[in-house]
Amino acid sequence: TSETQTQPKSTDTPKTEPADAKSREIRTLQILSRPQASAPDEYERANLIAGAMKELGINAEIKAMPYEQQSDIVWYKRDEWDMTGWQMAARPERLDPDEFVYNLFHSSTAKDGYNFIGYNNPEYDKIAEQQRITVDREERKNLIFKAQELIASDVAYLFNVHPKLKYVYNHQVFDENSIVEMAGMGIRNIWTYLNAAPTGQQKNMILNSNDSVQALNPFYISGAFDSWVTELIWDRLMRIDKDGLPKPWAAESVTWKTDTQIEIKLRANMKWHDGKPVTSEDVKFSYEAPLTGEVPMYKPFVEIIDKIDIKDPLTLEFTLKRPWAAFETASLSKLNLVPKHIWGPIIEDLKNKPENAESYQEKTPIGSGPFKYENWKFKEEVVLSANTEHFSPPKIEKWIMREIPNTEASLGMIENGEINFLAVFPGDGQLLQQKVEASPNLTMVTTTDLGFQFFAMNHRRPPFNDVAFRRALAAAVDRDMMAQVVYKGFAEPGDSVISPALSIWKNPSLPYPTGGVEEAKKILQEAGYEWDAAGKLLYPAGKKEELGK
Amino acid sequence: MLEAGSDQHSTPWNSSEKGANALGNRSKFIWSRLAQMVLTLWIIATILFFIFRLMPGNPLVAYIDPTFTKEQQDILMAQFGLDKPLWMQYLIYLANLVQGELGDSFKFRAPVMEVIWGVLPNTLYLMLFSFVIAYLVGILGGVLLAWKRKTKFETIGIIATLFTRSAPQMWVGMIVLVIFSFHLNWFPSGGASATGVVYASEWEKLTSLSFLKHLFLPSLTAAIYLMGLPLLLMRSNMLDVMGESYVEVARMRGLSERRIMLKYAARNAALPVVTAMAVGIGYALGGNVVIEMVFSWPGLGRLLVNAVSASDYALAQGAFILSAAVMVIMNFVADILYSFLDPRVTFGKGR
Amino acid sequence: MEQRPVQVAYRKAGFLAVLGKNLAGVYRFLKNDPFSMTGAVIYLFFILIALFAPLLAPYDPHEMIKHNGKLAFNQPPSAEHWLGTTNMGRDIFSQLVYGAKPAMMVGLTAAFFVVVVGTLVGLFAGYYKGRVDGVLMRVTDIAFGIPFEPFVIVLVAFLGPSVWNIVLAMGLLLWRDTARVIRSQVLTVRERSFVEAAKISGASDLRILFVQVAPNILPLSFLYGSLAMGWAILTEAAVSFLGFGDPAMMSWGFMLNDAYASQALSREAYWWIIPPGIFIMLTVMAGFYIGRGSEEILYPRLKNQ
Amino acid sequence: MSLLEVNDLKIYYKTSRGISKAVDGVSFAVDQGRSLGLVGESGCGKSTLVKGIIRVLAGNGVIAGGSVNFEGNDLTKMPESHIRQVRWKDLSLIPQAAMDSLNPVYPVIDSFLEILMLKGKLSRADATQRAQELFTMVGLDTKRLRYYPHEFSGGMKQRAMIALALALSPKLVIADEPVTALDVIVQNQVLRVLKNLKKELGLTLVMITHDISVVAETCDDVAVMYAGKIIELGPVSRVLKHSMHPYTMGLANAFPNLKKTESTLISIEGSPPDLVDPPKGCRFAARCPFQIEACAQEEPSLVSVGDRHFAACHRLDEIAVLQEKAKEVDTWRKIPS
Amino acid sequence: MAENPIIEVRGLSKHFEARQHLFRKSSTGAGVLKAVDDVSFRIPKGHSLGIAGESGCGKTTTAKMLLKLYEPTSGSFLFNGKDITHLKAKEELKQFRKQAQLMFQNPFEALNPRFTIFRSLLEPLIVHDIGTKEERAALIKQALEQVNLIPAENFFEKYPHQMSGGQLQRVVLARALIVDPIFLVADEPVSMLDVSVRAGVLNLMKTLTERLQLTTVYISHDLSLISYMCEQTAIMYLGKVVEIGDTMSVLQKPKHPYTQALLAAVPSPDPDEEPDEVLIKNHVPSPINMPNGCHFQDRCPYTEAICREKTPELRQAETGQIVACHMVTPFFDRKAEREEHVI
Ligand SMILES: Nc1ncnc2c1ncn2[C@@H]1O[C@H](COP(=O)(O)OP(=O)(O)OP(=O)(O)O)[C@@H](O)[C@H]1O
Ligand SMILES: Nc1ncnc2c1ncn2[C@@H]1O[C@H](COP(=O)(O)OP(=O)(O)OP(=O)(O)O)[C@@H](O)[C@H]1O
Ligand SMILES: NC(=[NH2+])NCCC[C@H](N)C(=O)O
Ligand SMILES: [Mg+2]
Ligand SMILES: [Mg+2]
Repeated sequence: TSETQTQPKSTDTPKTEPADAKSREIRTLQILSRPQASAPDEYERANLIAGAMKELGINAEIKAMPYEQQSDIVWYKRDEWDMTGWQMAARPERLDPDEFVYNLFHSSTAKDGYNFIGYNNPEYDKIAEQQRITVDREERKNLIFKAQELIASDVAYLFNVHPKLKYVYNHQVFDENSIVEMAGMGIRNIWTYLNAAPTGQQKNMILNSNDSVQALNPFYISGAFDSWVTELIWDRLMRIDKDGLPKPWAAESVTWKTDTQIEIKLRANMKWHDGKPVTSEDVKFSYEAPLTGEVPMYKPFVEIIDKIDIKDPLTLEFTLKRPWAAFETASLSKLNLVPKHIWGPIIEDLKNKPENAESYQEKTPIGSGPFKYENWKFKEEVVLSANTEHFSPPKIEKWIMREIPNTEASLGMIENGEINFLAVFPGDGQLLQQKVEASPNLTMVTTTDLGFQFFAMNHRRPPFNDVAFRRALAAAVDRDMMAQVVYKGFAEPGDSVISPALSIWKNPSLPYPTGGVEEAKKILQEAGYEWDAAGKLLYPAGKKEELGK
Repeated sequence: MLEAGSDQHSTPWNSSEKGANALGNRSKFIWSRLAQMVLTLWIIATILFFIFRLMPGNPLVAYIDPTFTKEQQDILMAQFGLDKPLWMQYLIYLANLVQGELGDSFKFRAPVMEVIWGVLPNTLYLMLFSFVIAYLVGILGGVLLAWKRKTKFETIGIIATLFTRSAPQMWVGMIVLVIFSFHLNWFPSGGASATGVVYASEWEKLTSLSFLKHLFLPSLTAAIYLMGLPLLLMRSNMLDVMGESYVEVARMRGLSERRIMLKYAARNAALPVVTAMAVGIGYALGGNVVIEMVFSWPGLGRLLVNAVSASDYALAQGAFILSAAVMVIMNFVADILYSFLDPRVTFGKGR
Repeated sequence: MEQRPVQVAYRKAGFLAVLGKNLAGVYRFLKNDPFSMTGAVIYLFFILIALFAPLLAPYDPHEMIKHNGKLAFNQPPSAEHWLGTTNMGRDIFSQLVYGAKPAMMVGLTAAFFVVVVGTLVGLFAGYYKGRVDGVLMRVTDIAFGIPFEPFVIVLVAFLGPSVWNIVLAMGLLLWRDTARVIRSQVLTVRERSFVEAAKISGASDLRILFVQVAPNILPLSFLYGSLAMGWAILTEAAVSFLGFGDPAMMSWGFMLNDAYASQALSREAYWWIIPPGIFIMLTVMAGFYIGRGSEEILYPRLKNQ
Repeated sequence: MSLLEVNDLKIYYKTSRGISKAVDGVSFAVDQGRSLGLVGESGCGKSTLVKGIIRVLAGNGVIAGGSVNFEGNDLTKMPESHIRQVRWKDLSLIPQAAMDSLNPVYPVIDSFLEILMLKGKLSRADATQRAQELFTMVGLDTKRLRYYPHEFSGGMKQRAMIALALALSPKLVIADEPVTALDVIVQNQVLRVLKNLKKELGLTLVMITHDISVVAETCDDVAVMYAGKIIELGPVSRVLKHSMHPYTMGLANAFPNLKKTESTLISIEGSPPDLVDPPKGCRFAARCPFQIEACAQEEPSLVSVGDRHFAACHRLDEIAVLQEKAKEVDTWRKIPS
Repeated sequence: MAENPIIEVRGLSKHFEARQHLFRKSSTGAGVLKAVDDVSFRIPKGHSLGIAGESGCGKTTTAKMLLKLYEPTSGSFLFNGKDITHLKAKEELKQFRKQAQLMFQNPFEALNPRFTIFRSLLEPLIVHDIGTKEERAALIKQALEQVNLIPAENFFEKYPHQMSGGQLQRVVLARALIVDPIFLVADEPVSMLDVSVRAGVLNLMKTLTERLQLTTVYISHDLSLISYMCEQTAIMYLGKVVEIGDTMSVLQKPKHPYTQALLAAVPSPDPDEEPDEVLIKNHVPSPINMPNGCHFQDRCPYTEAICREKTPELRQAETGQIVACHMVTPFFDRKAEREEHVI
């Protein structure tokens, strides 16, 4: 007694066929996805979506390709694709909704920016612009809510899920109360690293990564794992606190004099790992270096800055070109403070070379952060040691990140104690849970991800240029099923770019279509879509498929 | 070309020795062989260059943040020399190659050579260790099987060997991992060294117990597969050699079986195995990709796979060319080795 | 005058006839050799499975099976699902059955390419010697300079994940071994006097090559073909495992990767991991078995020892 | 007592077609200091016989009966470790393919040193010295000791093998076809070496060949083998000049003689019987022009026909007539088979 | 020498390049190997020439040049009065191939092991496009009967390994004769056969070549066989013909010291005969990089200074044959023209 979930119900399809059926046919739509081997969840979700489309009478074909090929098409051949699997990863600065709300959907980024789907809604544009310069928290929240509503009712994205992050640590090694959970990020965060209290002999935190650290460079972050390390070696003026809001860090205080003027007071007695003091000069340098063109990656985050004035060795004043609500999150909490005495000459030197700061690798990276660089064995491990002189010294002695691409192995290692913090686990959460429950040493913590998984539809191309069509599709796709089947329950169905984990920004009641295939068919019918005798969906009368080449 | 000694035409059995221009001829041979190696590498390099350039997907796509301005992207393109016309890129590439310069990795933002050197020793250790195990076991096993021809022992031995040679490596690796690491907890389940250990020198690393422990499972898995070739080769060569009359004669001379087995049959049968090993090392350096994946071994193979899937073609190209170079060189070494070991081999233009 | 044998022999002249005769010879040979017989039986077994997969498999290998509306995933073996289900609720037994087809397809086509290209190159190089040999062997040397696994990976990444691209990669490279071996064999065969006899009887080079020489090296090609079949299947499995496989094709290698990626190992779901491994092993081994049999054709003197 | 006495020796091969009776009841003796030539068609069991004597048969060969007495010890009963001591030290065998009998990957001297040091217990220096003596003895340049086997010509290899066979001064040397495949001049040289050694060292020699001219020039006695049996045995001049067996007569006819160019050669039609399933009676019967009823029925035994001369034929009593008839070509014209 | 020769070779030479080992110092070194060096002779129609000499003296190489399997390094080769040394044209070459055939030394090797006898004999007919299907079968049958393989049909479907050496050698002969050649080269045709069957094959060849008026070259190191088979005999030594003439003269009254040695070395089947003393020293020297003068200089019992300086010319001896030796007595003052040196 089994049934295929992708079987079309032939009884639903009308028997009569419109006369112009041939010209109203919908082509076979292509769904891009990474291959099953590298992104099984994306591939399986594509399968489910294709199944739902089939039930609606739409032919879909999944094309698996590596991420690089996929993004090449999505980014640079913006009108050549139909649908593609995509995701937004969790990053601390994304705790502020600005990037998601503005960059992803504002029409100005449709040409070559992040709005690769080609979403274009003037009403939305206004809201997105407005929230950027609205510094008042409550007022801005309303705008963000409104933006989410528009995205939902327009079905800008085919939302799938917010996966749950799964972390495991060894509670024989670390005091459970010393582990800090951060909204949308989970327990794998700097606060845990700083706070974790070893209870026994093992004073080191050993965690896993499943890909390589590519560079340890305060001016260049490529892989996700690079940033895990750099944020520990290099301090920032502010850091995103566990509640998701930035708080002063290297800065003792951050005072907004006006909408465009911020006064920063540095903590006293901060030292670089080489013993030299941290000064306003270093801070100014850190924020101005990207403007030289030698640090392209960080340029977008400092361009808003008009000027930086040094008041005294511990005080600076930033002047912005215009107000920017996300400045604390996206800039003050993002840029690493680098020692001018080390990087100053390097940047000068690079100006005469084709390379830029991104390809410069210090032998021993020097920052001022709570951890000091100790050793990096390429493709094996990165070892940091506690900076006991830091104003917020870690309790652990060493922070060690082991590269373990093999998921099975990482599971085996957390079980047998080779690692004591499972920091990344792309595998099956249910299994992980079983293992943890069976083990006397392990504790598992799950958190809904700040990031989210979705399928992008190309609004430039029919049939996706029709809101009704998108709404129908959204209704037909069973997001609960996805969460249950693909993620084995370790995901929350998504309906917004803002994660439910961020209760401050998330609009809890969104008009995102639901109701399954039945509802979807109704939406389509209402919009004039019809079906041919074989059950294939046809465009509304008069509409013909035209693809602008 | 070298050819084994069956050549009945070269019956150089005169009494007078006139090897006057022998040396000239010999070095001519070696030079032409070297030239041919260079040609081979050049062709491989060229093929690679074009394969990677024609590959779909902008190599920089993963590194260009969408918030980058056009200008910033151009800077990056220029930095990697991608703004120049293809032929110019090709020439620059060749010129660099000649100087041993493989360019910069897109992903690691570091010279390819540097990135490769970071993992090469590990691959070498893994390879050498597994080869030592495989060829020791293989050669001895082959000798044994040949000696026990037409017995149960041989049948079982062959079947067992064929099993090891037929089993997918990742599969064996997984099973080995589960048994020896997860269940028995005898060996670590991945990586090349113990957590947080810093070795003063490569030598210290090589001789440290922890490194050897890490090395063991992947080497074992590789060896299980590799062993089949020397074993079967040794066995069939042994059978060939044992049919030769000098082995029969050795027996007539009343030499002990063991002596015959080792000094006559095995010594002679091992010649092709030795060359096979040289060639095999060439193959293996291309990276035991699968094993490096399963055992999280920080080696060249994994680097290459990652580079390919990340379209980091500067790196992929470098890793590939390096493996190709090693293969070409090992092929050459195999030839030379063979002719060194077998006095019957002649070289030069036959006729 | 007796006509019968004459007629038969006459009509059968030519390369194809020789091939046909060889096939008959293959059968005769198999009958006498338990090893090759085993190999051939295994092949036959898998070919039959491949042909009748839709009849043998209770489910579509891609189908996510629901029981009472709930997805039946990660199930251990049962009467319903002989080998249980995958983490996505697919029937493992059905996947295994369907996996025979790509294995056979990949194996046979790769073997075909390897044999045909390798044999032709070897034949021409060995027979013509001189410049032809020089050029062909240089090409072979180049092929030998290319590391195989990386090459497959690059090519598949370049052309897209498809088994045919894996086959193509093998076809482009693996003929090199066959070519070298065939060439050296041809070098000795061409010195045998019957080849000279053919030349003296005025036969053209091509005729000598295909009528006289080729049949004598065919067992060797055959041997390499059976080995190549094994290589192909192993390669496909490895490539799938590395994530460059063809997701639309339910191959055993893909199954292994699927199991691996879904932590079947940690779940101790051996019914998911062991069978595809065994099947791969069996097919590869079948090639070796046949190969070992051919060893006895090739070295007849072993037979009596 | 003779140095070597072979009594009713039977050596069988197990083959896929059945048991092949390659040597089927052979008896002969060789006295100290004499040389015996063993002649016969290809495949009649000559090599099998001598290999059986020192028990170095192929894996599927077994000694199925009879005895081999060498200096009073039965070699067939001796334990393997024991006979290994006998081999080469007391009895050496120069095998048929002496061309390939030296390990190709070692210089020739290594083979000498191995034997001399291992079995002869000589020091390296003494062994080297001895090897040089041996080389000189067979007329080879001692410089060549350092050469590899493939750098020797066929005749040289053959001589080197003879030298090697003599290394430990054995009492008996068996040479299996030592000159086949050598051209006349080299053949002559090798035979001369053997003859001289026999004269000077008092060597006992058994030499296999299929060329009766070689036997005629070199040996004292000759044994003619046919299909696993000895059919005639005796002093060379008696056997070749007064052949008592039709097969021997036929052989003599088939040999061209440079000195008698006018005579025509006569061949023996047909081929030897299958040793897996030999005929019941005389094994030569099917090819014999003088075949009578009894030949097909009963196997003739080897009987004395005078002065140390033996033959196995049913028609020995009318032999004078047959000897005359055998000289005519028509006698040997194709007999219906 | 009235009759037009079928075969005429003038100063035919074939040189090879020697090979060596990569590391070990070879005993020879590299160099040129003069396998055949300036050989001339003619054979009139229907006559037979025997070529004898030690192993490696160039007999086979000569034979291969006569069959155009080797391109001569220098010299010319006339067949039926036509210079075909450098014949390249496909058709003409094919025509030549039909007329010149070879009988092989090793019958076990000369037939394709994967062909039946019928198939082997069919090949030349297909190649030369002789006859229809039925005619071909008849021709094959006839050819087999001609070499006494009767009944022919019994052999049609046999494979070489199912037949004895003597039978195979007959098949090889049948294959050579099936295309109606006019010239036959036999390179050691019976050396691989058992003595008891040798005579049969030799007699068959003798009668057939006589009956078919074939011009034959017969190669062997066995002088007694040559004397049995051939009217003329040439003795080769290290690539050179040292003595050539009527078999009678050459073998009964040899002039060249090498021929004398060769004859003395032949063993006699008569046990009572005292073997002759072979007056020859050393071994055959390497054919690579030969020294000046007579090739036989190092082994000859009569060597004098001139032998080391000058290559001896071929001169006629009083017994009729032509000899290349400085020491042959009595000397003739007439230095014969090359044209007349050859028979
Ligand atoms: N290992 C073996 N297995 C089966 N039969 C064998 C084996 N060795 C030899 N024979 C057969 O035994 C018979 C005698 O062989 P043997 O080698 O003794 O002959 P021979 O007289 O030495 O011949 P030749 O003159 O060719 O050397 C032949 O029929 C041969 O085929
Ligand atoms: N293809 C070849 N390449 C190089 N050297 C060759 C070749 N063929 C023959 N030779 C050499 O030329 C010389 C003459 O060889 P050839 O085969 O003609 O001698 P042969 O008189 O037929 O000897 P045999 O009696 O041993 O058959 C030999 O030294 C041989 O090694
Ligand atoms: N495979 C990857 N590199 N994925 C990264 C995707 C990042 C995603 N585009 C984001 O900005 O959140
Ligand atoms: Mg023998
Ligand atoms: Mg020859």
